[in-house]
Amino acid sequence: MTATEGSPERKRGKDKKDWEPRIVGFLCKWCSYAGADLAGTSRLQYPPNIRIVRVPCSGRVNPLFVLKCLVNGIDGVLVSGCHIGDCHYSEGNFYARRRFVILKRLLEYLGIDPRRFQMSWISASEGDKWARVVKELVEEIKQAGPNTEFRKGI
Amino acid sequence: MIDRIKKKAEELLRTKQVDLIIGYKRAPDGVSVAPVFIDKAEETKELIWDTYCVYNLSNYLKDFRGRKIGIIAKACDARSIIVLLQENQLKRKDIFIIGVECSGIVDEKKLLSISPQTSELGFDERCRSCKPSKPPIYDVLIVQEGQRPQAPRLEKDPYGSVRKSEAKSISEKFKLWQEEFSRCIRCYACRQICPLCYCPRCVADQTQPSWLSRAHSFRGNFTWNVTRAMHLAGRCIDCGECERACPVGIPLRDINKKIEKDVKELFNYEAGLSAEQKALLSCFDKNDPEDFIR
Amino acid sequence: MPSEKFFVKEDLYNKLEELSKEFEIIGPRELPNKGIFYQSLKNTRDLYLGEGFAIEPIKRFFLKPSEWIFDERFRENKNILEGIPLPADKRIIISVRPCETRGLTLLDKVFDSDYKDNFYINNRKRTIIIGLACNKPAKNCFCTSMGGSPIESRGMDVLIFDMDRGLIAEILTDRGRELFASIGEGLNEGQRRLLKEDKEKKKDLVEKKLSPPEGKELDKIFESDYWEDVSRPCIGCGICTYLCPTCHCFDLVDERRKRLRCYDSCSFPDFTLEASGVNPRPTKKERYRQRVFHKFDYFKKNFGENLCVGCGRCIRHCPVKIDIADIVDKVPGLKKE
Amino acid sequence: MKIGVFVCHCGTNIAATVDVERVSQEAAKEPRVKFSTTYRYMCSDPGQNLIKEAVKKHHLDRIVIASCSPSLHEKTFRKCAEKAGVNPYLMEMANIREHCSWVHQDRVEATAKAIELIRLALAKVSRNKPLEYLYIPIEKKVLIIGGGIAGIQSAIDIAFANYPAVILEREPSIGGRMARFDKTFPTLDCAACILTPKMVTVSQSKHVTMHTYSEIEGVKGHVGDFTVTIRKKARSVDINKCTGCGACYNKCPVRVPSEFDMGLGKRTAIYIPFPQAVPNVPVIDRQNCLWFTKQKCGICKKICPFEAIDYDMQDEIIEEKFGAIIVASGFTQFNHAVYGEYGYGKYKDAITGLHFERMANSSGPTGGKIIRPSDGKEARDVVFIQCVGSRDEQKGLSYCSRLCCMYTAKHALLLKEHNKDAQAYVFYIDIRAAGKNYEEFVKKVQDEYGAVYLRGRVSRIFEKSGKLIVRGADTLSGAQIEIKADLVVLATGLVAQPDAPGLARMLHIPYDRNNLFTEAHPKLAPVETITSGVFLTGACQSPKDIPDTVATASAASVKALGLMVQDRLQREPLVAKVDAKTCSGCFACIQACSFTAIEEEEIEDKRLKKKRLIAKVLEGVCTGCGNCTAVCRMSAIDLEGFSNRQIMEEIEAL
Repeated sequence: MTATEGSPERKRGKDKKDWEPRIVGFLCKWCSYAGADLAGTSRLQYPPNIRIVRVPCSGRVNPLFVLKCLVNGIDGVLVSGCHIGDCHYSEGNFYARRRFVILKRLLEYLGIDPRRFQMSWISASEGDKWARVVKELVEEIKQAGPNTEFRKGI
Repeated sequence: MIDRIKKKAEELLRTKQVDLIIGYKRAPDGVSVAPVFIDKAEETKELIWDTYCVYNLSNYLKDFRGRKIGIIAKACDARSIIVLLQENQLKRKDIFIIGVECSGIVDEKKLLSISPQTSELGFDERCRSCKPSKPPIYDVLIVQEGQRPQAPRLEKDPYGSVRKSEAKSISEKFKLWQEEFSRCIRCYACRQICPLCYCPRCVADQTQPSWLSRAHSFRGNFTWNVTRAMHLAGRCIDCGECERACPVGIPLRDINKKIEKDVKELFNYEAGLSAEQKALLSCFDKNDPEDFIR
Repeated sequence: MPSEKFFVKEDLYNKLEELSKEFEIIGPRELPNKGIFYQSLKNTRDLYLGEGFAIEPIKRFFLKPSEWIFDERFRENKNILEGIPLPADKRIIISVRPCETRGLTLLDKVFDSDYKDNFYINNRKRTIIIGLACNKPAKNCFCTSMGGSPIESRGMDVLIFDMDRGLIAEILTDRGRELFASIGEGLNEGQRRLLKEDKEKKKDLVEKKLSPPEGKELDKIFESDYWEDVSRPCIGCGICTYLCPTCHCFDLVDERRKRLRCYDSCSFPDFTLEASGVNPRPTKKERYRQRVFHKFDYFKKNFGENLCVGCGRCIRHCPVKIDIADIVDKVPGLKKE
Repeated sequence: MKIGVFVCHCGTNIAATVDVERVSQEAAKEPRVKFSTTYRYMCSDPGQNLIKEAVKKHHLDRIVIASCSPSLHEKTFRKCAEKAGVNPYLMEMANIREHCSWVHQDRVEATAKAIELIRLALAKVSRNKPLEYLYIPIEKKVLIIGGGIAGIQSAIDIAFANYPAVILEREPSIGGRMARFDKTFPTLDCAACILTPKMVTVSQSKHVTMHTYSEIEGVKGHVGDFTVTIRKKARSVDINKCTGCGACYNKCPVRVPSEFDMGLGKRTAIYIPFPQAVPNVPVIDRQNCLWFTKQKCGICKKICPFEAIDYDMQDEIIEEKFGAIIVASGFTQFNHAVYGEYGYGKYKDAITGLHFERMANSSGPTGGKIIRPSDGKEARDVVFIQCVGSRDEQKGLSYCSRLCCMYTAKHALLLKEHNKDAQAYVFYIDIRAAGKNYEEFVKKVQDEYGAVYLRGRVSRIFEKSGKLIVRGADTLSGAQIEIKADLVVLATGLVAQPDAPGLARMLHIPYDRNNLFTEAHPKLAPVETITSGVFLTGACQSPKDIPDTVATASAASVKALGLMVQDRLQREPLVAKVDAKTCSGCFACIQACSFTAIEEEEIEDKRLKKKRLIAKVLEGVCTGCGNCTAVCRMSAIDLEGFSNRQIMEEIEAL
């Protein structure tokens, strides 16, 4: 189990063999976070690779958050919000959608595997979709392999 | 042309329509050009205009907020003035734009042979995808007289090189940019030369939180370059100053162009054409693409 | 004391190839359309031996653009600071311009005098520097006005002269002698004469001149509007300082529970921003003046030399053509020869 | 900084999969953690007491609770923190139940993940700032949008509590759909008999103001302080002078189909929609009035003894302030033109339920006779078709309109009451009669009134020798059925008003794909919306019968009154904040704010020694969505509670 020393490198598999992807999800608290809650209430099982950062709205997610995760060596980043039209704040996900299509394309242009940054719309009633998305994401990131390039050098 | 520019500048200062003229003068090396700031009518003699006038002088407008400024602007420079107006960084009444008809400027780096492998001298790459020779905004327009100098040959597809790069494999792209960014020395010249990087405190300099690593590593350099590009999304007007300023030759325009292309294709949005249009990322369309979303 | 050796380029490449087993070989390499950059050379034939100047000086290998200086760990409810181990691998930097090593000798005064900077000193110790005399100084070079020259050898272990028919290496230190023991041969009379002539010729190659202010001349115009005028075009980037072989200001930042030392520049507004929000150098005027004064006044008062080697990089690469030599030359009220 | 970590077993919900003791031990080794423990039910009273005592004993200044989802107990633990003397916003939760113990089975993995989730919460809480609640004043007046039974009931309830209510109704009279009904199921009260007294109560209440023939133009502001722009359409009759004598419409020469009577009857150009209209003041239909179309006539003006007629009257725009808004904008009927097979529009004798209501009404256009619109003869065999539009995802609506079963049964009964010889046939899919005495009512209609119920869909209707031939299947007997009907009545479903999305956008309330307004929580906040101070009642939210509508109206009134009785309003301080030094005044945030919660502010920039414009957040209006923070390139605007530092710290801790 975990060592507790402060280094951020802790718990990362030394070998590729026992490497497990680390994924971060930025979830809006109204829909996607509640959807993940529902997955729990429904006892749907999914791999433990994802860590959730709770945000009020997908519109809150600054592209720099995503970037920070990636350069910190996080293997995959997911931004998830309400379906279009369901936004608690009526329009937040529209803004998120626009800003992240640009980021996604830019990252791909710069050679970042597109699987590493993804978006989804998951409603509060889609616990099953949440579990499925996490499963798929973990599979895809496993195929993409560990995100090690940014760990080289300082 | 230069006589009329001088005359106009002289008149503006003499009649106190402006407090200061921002223009071009010859640099001490006798070949290249340097920015000049003139507040006395008689000093307008110093002004020059030729194909070495590479600078986007609108970058200096932020230094003189609240004063009446006359500025010499090429088409690309004028577009950045439009974005500055759009973003409330300028008051239209405070600036007098001496628009100049431009038929391309030189590629200063090649010309001054900083890179010894000098290829044929010529126009800056950016001028080959710039159609308008007249600024989209001006108070007075100084046009070329007599025979027009030869303009650069326009690219058929302004995004041709972007398309070519897009077609590369992920690992090729990664390797390419890893090499490019590895040279970045984080001097922030790309930011400082950019007329649209006017933030009082750039996120790169903020420490609470520390948005990006200060380390001169791929990690830090990648973050900086992506941040810079993202913050110019829908705003960059491709004056190319960042790439010109970059001492280590990172093809920054290529990144800017990539976003420009996406923004145009996805949202039919072009920066710097109207001061009234909303900021790209501060608005949306119900039908924005979402095929990338699960 | 110094001895000379003659060899051809091919010999040098082969020698470097052999040395690369023991040393990391660093040298300038030309990247098409980008410029010349010092790199760790996998293939020694990539070594650039031409007339051009590398964009970044070798400063970066001694005072690194950024390096961890200690690590903070948390164990059993306690914060523990751990030093970062110093690298021990040996390096050769070759084809270094005289101005760059001159720069190192100035940096030595800062980092290896009263104050001992272990990181810098360790880097100095583990590095052998092989210089290359300038055949064609650039337009902006003014090293001769700053106490250097195209054949200046201070700070080097070996200085190579590129003659038409081959290379002549002037061996300056024991480390250099050891390194070049098995390459080339001693000079004959003709070669010796040629070298002497070449040295004479090269001394006069630099055209740009600057007479730096003497004594307290600069102090008198500290408050002058001149600084405001000359700093107006400055955009506040870090090119001049980062590319300068002598600028050595750094910042300390904490990242990921480690402390990082990285370049900083007096041209950045944040450089002197105090925690209280006060900034004693609020505008470009104060910041640019600081640059000039540090180089031509304060450093001279402290260490007896100008903090400038006249390499011309800051002029060459300034995006808005600010020419420090021109500015210093035209300081109002200076007596001119 | 002294952080306390409290790990909840949640009985076995967490403890069965996560080794809570180990989690607590590991948490204790984290930086800044001074105390860590576990308990069976942290949310219980003893659990909360444990937290309070630990805070006191170990001088804790920040708290991390590792338990269930914050959606469930964030409020509980914030209050607990507050009682323990810790600022409620210095508490963070790690969701180790829904996001961990319930979704993983491997004990080792789940325990490891729980530790990391706590580490994340620790990272965040270390960057939390103590926040103080916001308080905003309240305008003591309620706006009710819609003057149907929902709006009327709300107004009565609010007036009863002595608070002013304003009804906004776009028709010339209040009353809404209910005023058109004949009788109401299952009690068969006459709709007018029970509605009219309520309308009169409203009109006579000193606390209720009515803006009839008026539309809403815009809403600004926020709970406690809404500014609403209202367009009072030109009625052409001075409401203060008119006494409702009726002289004008009795003499008006124009006859046009009456909207109120579904076109079955006629009205004049100056008219009141129905005799019991409130206010009892006519309106001129300018589209059809001869004065307005041909500049002729003018009889009404000449004849009016009170000089109340004003042809030059203009629309009037007024602005009023409200502390709360009740949305009671109602519904409209499903447009069943998509069902070509039912022949509506093609055959005059295929009508909707609402037509039937008007016919059945003794004061209606037919005087209470159920006739065939084609020839005016009394209808004998009447076929009722249910679920027209409802429960048909392909052509109509995905949902059940809920009341069609009941009103069709009522129609079948009324048919028999109006004509002893009549026979009702009802085609249905299922009979949904869930309600007090509903099932009994349907049974009665079948047993005592002889209505024939046929389970199946109608495949085709066509005309043959003056009758409508209805073909369908009775799926219970498996027989093909063909009925020669005099009249076909379609039980059309209920749908949102066509302009509902526009209203929703004005009010910043969400609406679903059927354009029905969305409540804050379908179970626990059914009349609230996510925009505080805006409440829902009636069929604008989902199809509702009269009892449900009245119930939600009273519920919404109570919610509104709950605001009215407070001196000031407490709000969560999770709002955006601007750092003046960093703001460039580009106002990307203002453009991106859906709530107009940011405005420009002039400040004196000490550094530049100049005045300049920067952004300023209106705390009362800000909903805390944080969109502004992500469009701000210089990160000058930040969101309390989800600040950049908090989120970046979480990222760094991963």
